Amino acid sequence: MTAEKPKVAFYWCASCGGCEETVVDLAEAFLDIVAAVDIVFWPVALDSKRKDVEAIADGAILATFLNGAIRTTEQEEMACLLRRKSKLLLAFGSCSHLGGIPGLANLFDRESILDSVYCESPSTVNAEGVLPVLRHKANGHTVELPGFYRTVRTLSQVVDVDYYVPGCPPTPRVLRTALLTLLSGELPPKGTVLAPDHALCEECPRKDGKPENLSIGQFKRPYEVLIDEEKCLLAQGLLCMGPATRGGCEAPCVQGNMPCTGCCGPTSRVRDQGAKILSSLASLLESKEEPEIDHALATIPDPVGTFYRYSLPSSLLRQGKSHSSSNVGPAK
Amino acid sequence: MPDANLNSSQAVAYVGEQPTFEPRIVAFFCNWCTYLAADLAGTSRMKYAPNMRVVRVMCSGRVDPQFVLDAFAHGADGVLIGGCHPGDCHYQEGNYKALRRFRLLKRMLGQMGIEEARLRLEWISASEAEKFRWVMNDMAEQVRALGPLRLLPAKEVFPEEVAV
Amino acid sequence: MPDLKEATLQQAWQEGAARADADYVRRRITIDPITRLEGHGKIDIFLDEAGQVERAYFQVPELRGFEKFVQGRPAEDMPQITSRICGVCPTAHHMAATKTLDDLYHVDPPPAAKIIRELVYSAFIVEDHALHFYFLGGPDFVVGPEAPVSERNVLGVIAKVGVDAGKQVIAMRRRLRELIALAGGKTIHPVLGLPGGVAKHVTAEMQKQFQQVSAEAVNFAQFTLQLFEDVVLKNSDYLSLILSEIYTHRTYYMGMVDESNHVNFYDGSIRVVTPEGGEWKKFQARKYLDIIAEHVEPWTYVKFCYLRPIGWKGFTEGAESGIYGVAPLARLNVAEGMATPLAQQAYAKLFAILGAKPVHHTLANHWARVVELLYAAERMKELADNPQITDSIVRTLPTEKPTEGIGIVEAPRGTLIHHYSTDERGIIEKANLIVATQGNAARIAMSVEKAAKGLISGANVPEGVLNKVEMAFRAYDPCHGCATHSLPGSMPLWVRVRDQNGKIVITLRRDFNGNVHRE
Amino acid sequence: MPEPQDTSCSGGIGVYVCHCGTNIAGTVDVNVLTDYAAGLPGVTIARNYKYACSTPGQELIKRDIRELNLTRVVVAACSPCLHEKTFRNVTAEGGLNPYYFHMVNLREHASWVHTDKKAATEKAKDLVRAAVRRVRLHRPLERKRVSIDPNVLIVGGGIAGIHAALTLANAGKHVYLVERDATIGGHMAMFDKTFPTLDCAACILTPKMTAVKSHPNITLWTLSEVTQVDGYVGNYKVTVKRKPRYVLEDACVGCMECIEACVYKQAKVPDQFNMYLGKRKPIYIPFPQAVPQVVVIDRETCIEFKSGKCKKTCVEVCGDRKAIDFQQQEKAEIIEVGTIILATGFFTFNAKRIPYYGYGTYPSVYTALEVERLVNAAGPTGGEIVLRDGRRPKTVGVVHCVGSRDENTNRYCSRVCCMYSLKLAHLIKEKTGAEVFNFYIDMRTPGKGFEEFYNRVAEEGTIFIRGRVADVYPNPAGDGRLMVVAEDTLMSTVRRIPVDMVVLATGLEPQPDAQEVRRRFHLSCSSEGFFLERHPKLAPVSTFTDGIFLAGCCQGPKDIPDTVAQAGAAAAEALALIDIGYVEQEPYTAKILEDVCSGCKTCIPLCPYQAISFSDDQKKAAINEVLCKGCGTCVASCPSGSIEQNLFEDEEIFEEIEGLLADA
Repeated sequence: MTAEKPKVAFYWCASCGGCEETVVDLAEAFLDIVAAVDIVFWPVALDSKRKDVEAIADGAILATFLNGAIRTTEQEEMACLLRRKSKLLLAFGSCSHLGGIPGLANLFDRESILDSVYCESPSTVNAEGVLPVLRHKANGHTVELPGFYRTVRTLSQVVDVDYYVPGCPPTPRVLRTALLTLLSGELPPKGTVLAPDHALCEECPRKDGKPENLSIGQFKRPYEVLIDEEKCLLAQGLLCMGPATRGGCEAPCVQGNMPCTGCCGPTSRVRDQGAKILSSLASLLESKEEPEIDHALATIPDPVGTFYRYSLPSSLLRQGKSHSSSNVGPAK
Repeated sequence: MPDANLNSSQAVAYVGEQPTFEPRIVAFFCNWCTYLAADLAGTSRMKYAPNMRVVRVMCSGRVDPQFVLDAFAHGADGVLIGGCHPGDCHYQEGNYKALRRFRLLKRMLGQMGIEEARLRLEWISASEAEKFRWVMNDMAEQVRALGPLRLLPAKEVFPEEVAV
Repeated sequence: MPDLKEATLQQAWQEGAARADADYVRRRITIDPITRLEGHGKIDIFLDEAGQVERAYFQVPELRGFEKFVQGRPAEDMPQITSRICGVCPTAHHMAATKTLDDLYHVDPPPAAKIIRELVYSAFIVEDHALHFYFLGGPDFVVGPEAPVSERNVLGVIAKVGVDAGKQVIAMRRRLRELIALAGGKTIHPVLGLPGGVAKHVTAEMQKQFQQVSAEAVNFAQFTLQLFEDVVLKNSDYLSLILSEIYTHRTYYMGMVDESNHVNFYDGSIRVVTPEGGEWKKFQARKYLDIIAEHVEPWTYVKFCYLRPIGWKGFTEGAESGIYGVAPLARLNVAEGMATPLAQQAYAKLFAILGAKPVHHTLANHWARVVELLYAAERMKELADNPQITDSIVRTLPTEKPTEGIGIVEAPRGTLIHHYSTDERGIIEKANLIVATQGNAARIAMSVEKAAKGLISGANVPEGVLNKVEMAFRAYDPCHGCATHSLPGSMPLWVRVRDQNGKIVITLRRDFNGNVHRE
Repeated sequence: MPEPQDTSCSGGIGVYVCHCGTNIAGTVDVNVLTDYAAGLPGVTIARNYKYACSTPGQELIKRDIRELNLTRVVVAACSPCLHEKTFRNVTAEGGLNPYYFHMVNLREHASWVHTDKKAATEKAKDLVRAAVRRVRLHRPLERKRVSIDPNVLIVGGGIAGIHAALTLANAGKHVYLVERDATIGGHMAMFDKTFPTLDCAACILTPKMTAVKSHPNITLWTLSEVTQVDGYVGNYKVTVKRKPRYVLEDACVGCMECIEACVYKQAKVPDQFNMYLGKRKPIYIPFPQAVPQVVVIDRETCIEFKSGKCKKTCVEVCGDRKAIDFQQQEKAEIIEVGTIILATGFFTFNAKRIPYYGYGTYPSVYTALEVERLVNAAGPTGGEIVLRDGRRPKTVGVVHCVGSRDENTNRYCSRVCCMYSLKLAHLIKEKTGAEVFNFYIDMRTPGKGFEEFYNRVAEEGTIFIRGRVADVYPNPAGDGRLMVVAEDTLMSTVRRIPVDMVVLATGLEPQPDAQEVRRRFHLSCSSEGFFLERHPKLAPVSTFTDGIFLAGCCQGPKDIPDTVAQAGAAAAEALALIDIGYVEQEPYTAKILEDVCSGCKTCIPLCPYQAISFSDDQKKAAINEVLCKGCGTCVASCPSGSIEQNLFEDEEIFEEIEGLLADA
């Protein structure tokens, strides 16, 4: 079987499809890849009948690039199947790597999500409060929908993952390097994130301009100030996730004159990206008095949404406490 | 005295039908002030609630917010950070860094629905054994009243369906 | 892909295999998936006693709940957060959100900022329409509807139009996307949008690039239009296919137009025409709630849009039903012309050949899409040539307290509406999102049923049915990622036909190689 | 991804649970704990022993290391502050790196503070489990040697500072003695006699004072204060502010003609040294035996300073010695020393804080220190005990425990008051033959010859009344005397005794600026506000800051013999460091992981010791290991986790946390 071209699959779960676009954005390189490998799954030509997937021999696929987080029973099923069919399973992009922006849904419980979408929305007319159901029975027929789990999970929280390709979406360059790494045969240790292991500042075009005595009075929100196109964004008081975010993307957001929002996740030495940026930024505050400190910190309007923009499901706490089943009350 | 009628530091001990909950609290104490206050409380034979488990660091400035979250994630119902009073830091300013991180961390945990009283920062100098004892008891009591911090288990019980 | 040595590959293979086998032993226990696995989009068709199609369901099985989890986020983050609704049309969401922020903060962007935004947006329309025409929908026509599915893809197109032309197509798309990145930081999920302007100004060098790319885009658009006319219009089979009743729905249409009722993607007012083509309503973004409503069905996660004043009458056509259509054909139907010369000619030609206006033939969307592609390219050029574009002032700083904002753009797949309300710090309290494909959701559902009813009769299910049904979908270029603010649903390639007892009498599906199986 | 050299062990951990007699075993079930530890993954042997720190205990551990090839050692005993070093050495002597060890604090943190045995044992299990999980990650570390600058700084020129200075100077070390006042001598110089031997304070103190002045190894700076302390043990950099005396020390010969010649014919300025009972001139010498023997000008009262129009008779008379310099400016000296001894002394309790004793209201109420000056032959009255109104007292009441053993002021006992009250009683009786009443709560005379002295004074006829004085008010009889009211707890009657003079035995308090001083020297204070020693028994003159020692009353009230003894001890501690020439520093320093540091510069401003710099060629941060004191702040703040702290690595702490909670 080593004679044939290695089989590669791309599949998506709870994602936006941006990762798929990245594959297309390989552009000319895409043709090279088509030449080098045999793409057995491709979202625009996908049959996901369990039988067909099972028909493939276990481990017959060299590598599956799975993007998207896991939110429904169906996604979990596909993840499990593809895991079994693939020698290497790669979490491709922020959603499967870290949970991604949709992972912010872990701050809310499932019921309130369904409510806001199907009931509270001002344009929705739904007096009876109809909600999508798992099994819908109508004059004799039953139509089924996949189950909607309480929380968003990363791929590795559902199945065993070999490698991670970071980014929202990964840049074509990162994807290409990842593919080359796999095909080169020199496979890095399992669990490796296929990108450089330093923070973004290393490759930031504004690195040299960053002062050595940075001290933060208060933070500015991007809409409040005119943003200098040369100066370090943190030095301008803008909350940039760069120092706590893995590099490799070549800082496109900073080149667009906006702060890094952290899509590539933490380095291998950090367990919780949000905690780390929190620690570094808070430490750099000027004020020493509690009221002043709070005043300065109030200029970060949304700590969770900012520090965990992409990584809440993979963070140490994974979700807000609102999910807790009823607590045992105080004893007495 | 809160520790008088405790019979275990297990997460939940059953007394007849009535479940009594004993919180697990992880504490990070700086080596120069709060850890010494704890020692002094010991040499003074003060009695206090046995819920606290101490991790010793050189300075409260060493307390990485990751440690706090890791403790919560692994079943701590409360976390206490103990450092030197402002101006007294053995390393000059470490405690200010701890304070700043603490203020932001507390706010962030609030956003995630975790109650105020579960994370606490106390300045306890080497001589304040009495304050130390009070804090141990007070925090144990407050967290006990809050009940267990039931973060959702990492893996849900499957299959689970959309509740309608 | 260079240095792909058989030896190293083999090594990779074996190492991978070794690890997989080791892990597999452990894994097997935990991963035995539950059955009920239907892929991203699925159709259930139910037959009555007579064996005729009684009901067909098209389902979108996913939901992410953006409306909820954006609550508590700073409004200025919305352009970047909501672009994650869809990575196929992130720029559409980005722009809609950005315009919503203008409204929210009551700021008017400086001229340069408006130009940059619309330029980026037009570039996006060109590349997205190109993506659809060459990669998704076009192959049906270019390669031929009866051709094996395995050939009906971009590679097939390349084979048909020649490798050079094919490379051109790919190159063009790449350069357009590079342009977006140049102005917006990233192509997928750009970062330029801020209330009252854009993050980065355009330098003289950048302008040169923009001008060059736009010029090429215009040629490319003309080339594409030519390709369409050569392959499709010169082929009577295709024409009759387009005009066939199966793909025809008489509904209202909605789209954005400028002051002179010409198609506009970035700004203007929303116009709705009746199935007969007369103007039914013309309204500003802020009035959308008076006109548009969403309907919930328990068997799918997608919501169905309809015209509120007319009401939800079920999946039915005609002036009495509130169902309307969006996207290219709809936009051409609601407009009275195109704002650029070449596009205007193409526009006239389309209606001339297809006869009456509005055109109700779903498949005509492909043609309309090419006309729009040409317009967007021409518009790009106008904007790139505008000397004001290099003005360094690209921001108007908000001074007023934010309250409520509504922003509308025409996404490639239809009218896209963002609506936020915030507290005085600009923190989102409520967000409502009505997304392009929802506008067509009802029409799509009807197309399924119509196609099914037209093509299926009892056990007699011709194999072409899948491609034909599928073509109906492709024409809409539906993006269920948008539709459910969830992942983009792929084409339903999985059809089950059930008798009145719900028992499956036949299953049709396509395997990886595109061969159709009946079970 | 950098693979740190993996030293973590999979097994071979030895756990030793100490009974500490019954201190631990009495509350924690050491057998249950030992069995539990034995079952933990990686543990090869778990034992408990009566006293782990005893020689056999230590030998036991060393033998196990050798015979069972242990790779890591955990000792669950007392506080690491007490025995961590001990067991690290044991680990090293057993043949392992000393840092392959972790200590669990069962005694101070569990057995002594909990009553519930089960809970205490559970807690002990958690702590041991955490230690076992942590210790396996420990890496081999080496202590760093820091050389010791042989110069010593002594702050405070009282008897403590003087004695320490002479001890060190005689040992050939150079000493900087810094005194705030114009002369050294401190409180002792104000005393007349010293208890219990009644030898004259001046006679025993002044020789030492002059010795200080003349000693080649002592640099004496009076009118000087330490304003800043940088550096660390062995290498302190100290800034000393030297206030102007307006008289050049080297030029002045101490003839004091200038004082005579001062335009003020009479001494008009209340004299602080005499507790303001006497007067001095604007140019003066604090007291005849002052060291240095150099006059000083008080710019507050000197006419030249006030008006600039003085005839400057003092300058005239000084003539070509030109010792007087009105232009003299304050200046800052920076000195480098290896060790520091703090001997900043005490502050006498302000009797006005207890209004009902009438100090400051009734002229005949005196503090003990005032009386010390009155009875002193060199004092304002030439040793005559006369009241402010000139009367000689016939009856005197001595009130003990003023500002001591009192809920409202100080709870602690000032230790010396009983004895000096007895001394004053004796002296007053001796000089005036007056009838003396001593009002006391408890008579505390622990010390060589103290009890005997008490008996002697009692035999001399001093009347002792056991009772805290409740009130002092003018005698209603209107004879100008004061009524002292106390409940005699022996006779359980309220006694009202009219006296001519009331002497308040004021207690000893920390210096008012003790807090600033301790911060300046990075010390802690005990709850009373005296400087905190490292260990009350085992390290009574050391502090938690290496190389800084305590002597005398700044550490707590004590009498002269104890003060001198402590000063000697402090000097010896300093000598010990100086003679070995170096200290070994704990290796808890932080290090940058160069290959992954992104050069974000976050850490640089956070270091209180400027130990982190940015290397412009590397574009990465770099830590100067010598300057790093190992607080770990930069480690916790590094946003990409690219700084590690020895023995407090993230992973080690994570293991400890998760170990604590493992059975939650």
